[in-house]
Amino acid sequence: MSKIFLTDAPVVSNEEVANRIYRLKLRAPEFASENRPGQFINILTNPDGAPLWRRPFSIARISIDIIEIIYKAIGIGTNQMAGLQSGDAANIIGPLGNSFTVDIGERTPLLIGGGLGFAPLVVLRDYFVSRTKRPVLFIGALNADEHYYTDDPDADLNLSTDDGSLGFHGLVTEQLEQYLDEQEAGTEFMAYSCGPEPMMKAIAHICRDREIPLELSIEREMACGIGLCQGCSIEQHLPQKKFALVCKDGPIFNAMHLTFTD
Amino acid sequence: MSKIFLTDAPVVSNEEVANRIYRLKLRAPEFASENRPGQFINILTNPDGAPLWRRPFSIARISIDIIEIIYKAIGIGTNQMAGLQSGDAANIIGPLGNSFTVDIGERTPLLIGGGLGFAPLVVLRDYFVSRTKRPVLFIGALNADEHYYTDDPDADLNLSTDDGSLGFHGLVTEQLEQYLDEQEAGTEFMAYSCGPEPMMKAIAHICRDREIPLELSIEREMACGIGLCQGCSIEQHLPQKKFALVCKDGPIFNAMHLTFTD
Amino acid sequence: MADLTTNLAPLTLKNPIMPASGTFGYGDDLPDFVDISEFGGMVTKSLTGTPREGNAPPRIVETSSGMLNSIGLANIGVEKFIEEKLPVVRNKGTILIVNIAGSKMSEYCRVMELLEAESGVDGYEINVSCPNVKEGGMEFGVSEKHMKMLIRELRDITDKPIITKLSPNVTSIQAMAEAAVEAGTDILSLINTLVGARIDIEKQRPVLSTIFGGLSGPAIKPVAVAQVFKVYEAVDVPIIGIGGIANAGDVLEYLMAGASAVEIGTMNYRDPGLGPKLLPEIASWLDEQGFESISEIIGIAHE
Amino acid sequence: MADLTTNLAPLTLKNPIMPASGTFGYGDDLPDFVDISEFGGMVTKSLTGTPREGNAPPRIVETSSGMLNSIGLANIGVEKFIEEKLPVVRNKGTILIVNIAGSKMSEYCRVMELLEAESGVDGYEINVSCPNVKEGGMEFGVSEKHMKMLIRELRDITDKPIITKLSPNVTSIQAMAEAAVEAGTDILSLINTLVGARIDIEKQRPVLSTIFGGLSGPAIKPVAVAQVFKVYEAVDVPIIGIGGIANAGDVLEYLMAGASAVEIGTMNYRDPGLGPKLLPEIASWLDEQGFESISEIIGIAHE
Ligand SMILES: Cc1cc2nc3c(=O)[nH]c(=O)nc-3n(C[C@H](O)[C@H](O)[C@H](O)COP(=O)(O)OP(=O)(O)OC[C@H]3O[C@@H](n4cnc5c(N)ncnc54)[C@H](O)[C@@H]3O)c2cc1C
Ligand SMILES: Cc1cc2nc3c(=O)[nH]c(=O)nc-3n(C[C@H](O)[C@H](O)[C@H](O)COP(=O)(O)OP(=O)(O)OC[C@H]3O[C@@H](n4cnc5c(N)ncnc54)[C@H](O)[C@@H]3O)c2cc1C
Ligand SMILES: Cc1cc2nc3c(=O)[nH]c(=O)nc-3n(C[C@H](O)[C@H](O)[C@H](O)COP(=O)(O)O)c2cc1C
Ligand SMILES: Cc1cc2nc3c(=O)[nH]c(=O)nc-3n(C[C@H](O)[C@H](O)[C@H](O)COP(=O)(O)O)c2cc1C
Ligand code: FES
Ligand code: FES
Repeated sequence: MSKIFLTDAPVVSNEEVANRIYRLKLRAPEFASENRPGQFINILTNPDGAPLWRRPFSIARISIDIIEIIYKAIGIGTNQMAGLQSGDAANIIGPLGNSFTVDIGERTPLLIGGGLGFAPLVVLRDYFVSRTKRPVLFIGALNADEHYYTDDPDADLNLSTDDGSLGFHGLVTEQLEQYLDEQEAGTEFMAYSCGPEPMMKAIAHICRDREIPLELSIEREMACGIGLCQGCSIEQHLPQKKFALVCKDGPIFNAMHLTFTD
Repeated sequence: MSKIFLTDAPVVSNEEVANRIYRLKLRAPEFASENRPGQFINILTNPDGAPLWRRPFSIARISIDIIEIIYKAIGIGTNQMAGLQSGDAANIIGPLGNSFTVDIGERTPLLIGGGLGFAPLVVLRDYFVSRTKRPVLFIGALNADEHYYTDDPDADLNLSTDDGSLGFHGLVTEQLEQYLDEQEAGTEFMAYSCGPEPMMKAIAHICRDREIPLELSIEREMACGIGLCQGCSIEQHLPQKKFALVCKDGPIFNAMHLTFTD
Repeated sequence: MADLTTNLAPLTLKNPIMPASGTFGYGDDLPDFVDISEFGGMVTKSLTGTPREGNAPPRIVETSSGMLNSIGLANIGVEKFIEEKLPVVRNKGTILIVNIAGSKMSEYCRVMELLEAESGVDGYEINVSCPNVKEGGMEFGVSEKHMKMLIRELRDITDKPIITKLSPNVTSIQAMAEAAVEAGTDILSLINTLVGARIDIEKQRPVLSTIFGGLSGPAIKPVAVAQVFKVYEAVDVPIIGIGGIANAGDVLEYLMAGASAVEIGTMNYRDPGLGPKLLPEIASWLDEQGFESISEIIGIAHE
Repeated sequence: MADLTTNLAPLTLKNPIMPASGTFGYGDDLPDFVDISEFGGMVTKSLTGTPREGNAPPRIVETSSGMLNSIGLANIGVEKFIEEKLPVVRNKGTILIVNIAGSKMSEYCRVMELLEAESGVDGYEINVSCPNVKEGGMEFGVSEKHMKMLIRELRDITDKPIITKLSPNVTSIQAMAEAAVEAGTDILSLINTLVGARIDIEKQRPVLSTIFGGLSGPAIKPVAVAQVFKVYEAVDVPIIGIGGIANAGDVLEYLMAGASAVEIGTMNYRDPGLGPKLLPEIASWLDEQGFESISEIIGIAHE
């Protein structure tokens, strides 16, 4: 288990990278040696009042002493975060949770993100690229305005939009199926995905049919983020343990283990 | 009764005029014809959350379409207010409460403020000055840093500090007594005061001994500020009405009517 | 546009939002920016047989997302109400509900009898639950037996709708609701305030002069929603949901839990015009979801 | 510096702050920045006779200044606790209180009997008030008769201190406190959570899978302080105050209301290291006010 810190991390920058989507960089040197791809941090968005709970965000990137998250301002906590400026500090707990399987031998990594769901996959992309693997990325969004990751020379980048305003016109799942159908028989993949649950379910079906192992990054509302409240439970197939904790047993799960992908 | 407005008043300026003491100017043209000296406004310091109640502040000055309050940042609501900037708006209800007696014939107005307590007296000073009466002002504070009203060519200004760092070295009540003792017999005064209750009590005793009528501006925690909750009660001497509402029957009271001045 | 009329049999309200008792005075002395006729109904401050000064100050204090009050039923008394207030408020263009309280059964009865002789009162809300009266106002709200006795007496006096306002400070809210209905209650309203206290650590004493007060505001909303949900399953009369309502979503929550109308209390202090401001949002929510009237969502969370 | 030791006879705690049951696991699996030995005591998650998976998700939701939970006593069971956790937590340098729950009296007894055979447990907190168990865990907490039966049985099993944790969801907390003491309780802790619910207006269904959950957090503090205040006047045993504690002032409020120690629950989720961080502020407040020990302010608001 990695060491967990509670720290007031200085804000390096907090930039709007797409429509209400922000990239927040925090200085957290403690994290450098501890963080593994797929882990998250829990931010106290308002030290003086509401919301009561911290808000969890995947670590999207880490470089020496800087961690980066990508978030969308959608409610009370994330709107407070949108006001953070360099000079402020964010009280964070992390790194939290388990991590993606990265020892995948000769398999080609397939990273499939829906909307904001690409955030936790960026760090995985970095991992593979730095180990000279060329990952295949699929990122879907409603429209061009929601895309914030549109260029990557070190990966095969496939973008799609529901309205056709950027890249493939259609669902990320359709683009993924087309891609897989075009591959030579025998190519081995390892898939990772994060996004809305209906999307992840569809991807689970696609991967199951083609016997591609798949790991999902799961979101649940969290009171503590560190396994203390037992609140973030999710149903899984293990008979001896019906509920897993997303914050501690997850957020990364083998798609086959969860019941919602059935 | 004056008309009461609820309005998003644009912030004109919000300036720190002394140690944690701010002067907030709001554009509220509705108030111009309605406001009388001694009234107050009730500010929603945080439209999205805590504190639950609005916060009441005396109107310190009014000129055409601008109202001005002077407040000290001492807690949750006032600290939020300290962050207001021109371009923001403050949701206010007002003008509220009764007002000072201003028809005082030939009497000389004595305005006695302790600390922030001078705020509601400023508008009264303006009233008299504009009617070519020269009021006598007494303002006491802990030290020079707490004084924000240090110059007034149109009034007799007497400043005091507990530590002697500005003006008379001692309590405002001592300076007031010295002053009154020096006046010719027969000079008639009308006194007005606002400040900490022990100070107002002492002033009530001084005025009673000398048969000077005295009006006090009273502060109580208020849930509504408009007479609906019955929460801001204060004990008075009227046998048929034991409790008055500070927000509606006040905030201005004849010192003789209140029991705390006994 | 969706129909906001709500059936609070035997009453019909043009919309489901009323001010809660004790937070809107007698409906006559409101700031100019509030138009009482825009509410579905007006509920008065609790009236007692004789005028009451209320408890000694301090009688209010803020808490996290709420407040405590120990006003102690300060009111002008039923006679002055009839003389000075009723002539004004009965013409405000909305349903008028007079809230009645007392320390003894006979006091409740006297208030109601005097009001029965007047026109313009559409219904009575019976405050059996005010925790701030020393002489026993509380006991009706926490004892099935006493509450039944009281409501039966009042039932004999009036044919107008009786709304019994329940106290949340009981082991079984269902049992109290059943007792109230058995005794002849037409409509239930809930909740009144929760018993609470704060200590002033500077003074090392309770903040309120009465030590205990009533907790209200958004802090108590989950308790109130739970009790409305339970009462909806226990009895067959319409329910008015009360407790911590601050926005249109809160109103919808109560309706879905089983309330046919709501009262807004503490949040009026932030903005007494809040209630009617929520109506357009509620209407457009209903429209978007394809509902044609409020009645379609009442109790929908039970399905 | 003022003495923070507090007498929770028959226990003595080095300071008055403990984590509340269900918010600190078993005390073994905490983040690195929390040092359990800095707490006055450690209270475990409720343990039952057999492991429990808990209720179906969703089982938590935020509310205004609070949260609802319907965890449903998810726990590893007493046997696994004894095997895997007890050897670790009994050596943490603080008093260890094991919280016990069950659906039947026999289950509580079995848990206690198994623990009695072990060393390292300093006392038991009996959860008679968990609202999230279907089969009857609740009834002990709301019925004087059932609670007495339960506590008497447990009293026969152990000579260690029994802390009975009271439910706030009753008409008379004093009556429940008196019943618990009569049956042999050494110490009372209160409050457990208030029954509450939220409706998800999008889904038009209750948020929690169990409909009702337990409300905790700063929202409920006034209710808890009032109940502590009442129980302090009703019985003579030490009290542990619980409910919404977020800062040093809150701890002082509970002490003044009559608690000899406190447990912090929900606010641990913001910062599990919160409790010990409040101790220096409490000590310097006592110093400034001229108190030499915690004991001087316990119940001072009653004077
Ligand atoms: C492990 C994990 C990693 C996450 N990573 C990211 C990320 O990299 N970028 C990102 O933008 N978001 C991420 N999220 C989601 C993020 O936590 C929520 O968007 C955030 O908590 C919303 O807070 P809010 O106060 O702004 O919204 P609220 O005002 O609380 O709610 C607005 C809406 O968001 C929903 N919501 C609230 N909290 C959560 C939650 N914890 N998870 C999911 N939905 C929620 C509510 O039900 C509501 O519909 C992650 C969540 C988890 C659990
Ligand atoms: C009619 C009226 C006129 C006022 N005029 C002015 C003014 O011109 N300038 C000014 O600076 N202040 C004025 N006040 C006081 C001002 O309302 C309080 O300072 C303010 O409410 C504090 O809010 P807060 O949230 O910052 O403090 P909080 O965090 O709520 O409390 C901090 C401290 O202030 C005390 N306090 C809180 N609310 C009030 C209140 N309403 N009255 C008195 N004490 C309170 C609390 O008990 C606590 O000790 C006036 C009050 C009234 C009733
Ligand atoms: C200051 C105050 C005074 C109240 N007075 C009364 C009253 O006179 N009669 C009554 O039945 N309820 C009274 N209540 C209770 C409210 O009507 C309502 O039931 C309660 O406050 C919960 O609603 P809320 O959370 O929206 O305030 C009062 C509440 C407050 C805050
Ligand atoms: C998520 C959660 C789980 C809880 N589990 C238990 C439990 O297992 N046993 C118990 O006696 N109390 C349990 N409680 C109640 C707390 O111990 C405490 O009594 C209550 O939350 C009030 O304190 P607070 O407001 O500080 O949280 C739980 C509370 C929460 C929020
Ligand atoms: S969020 Fe508390 S256990 Fe996962
Ligand atoms: S503050 Fe509500 S009546 Fe005065």
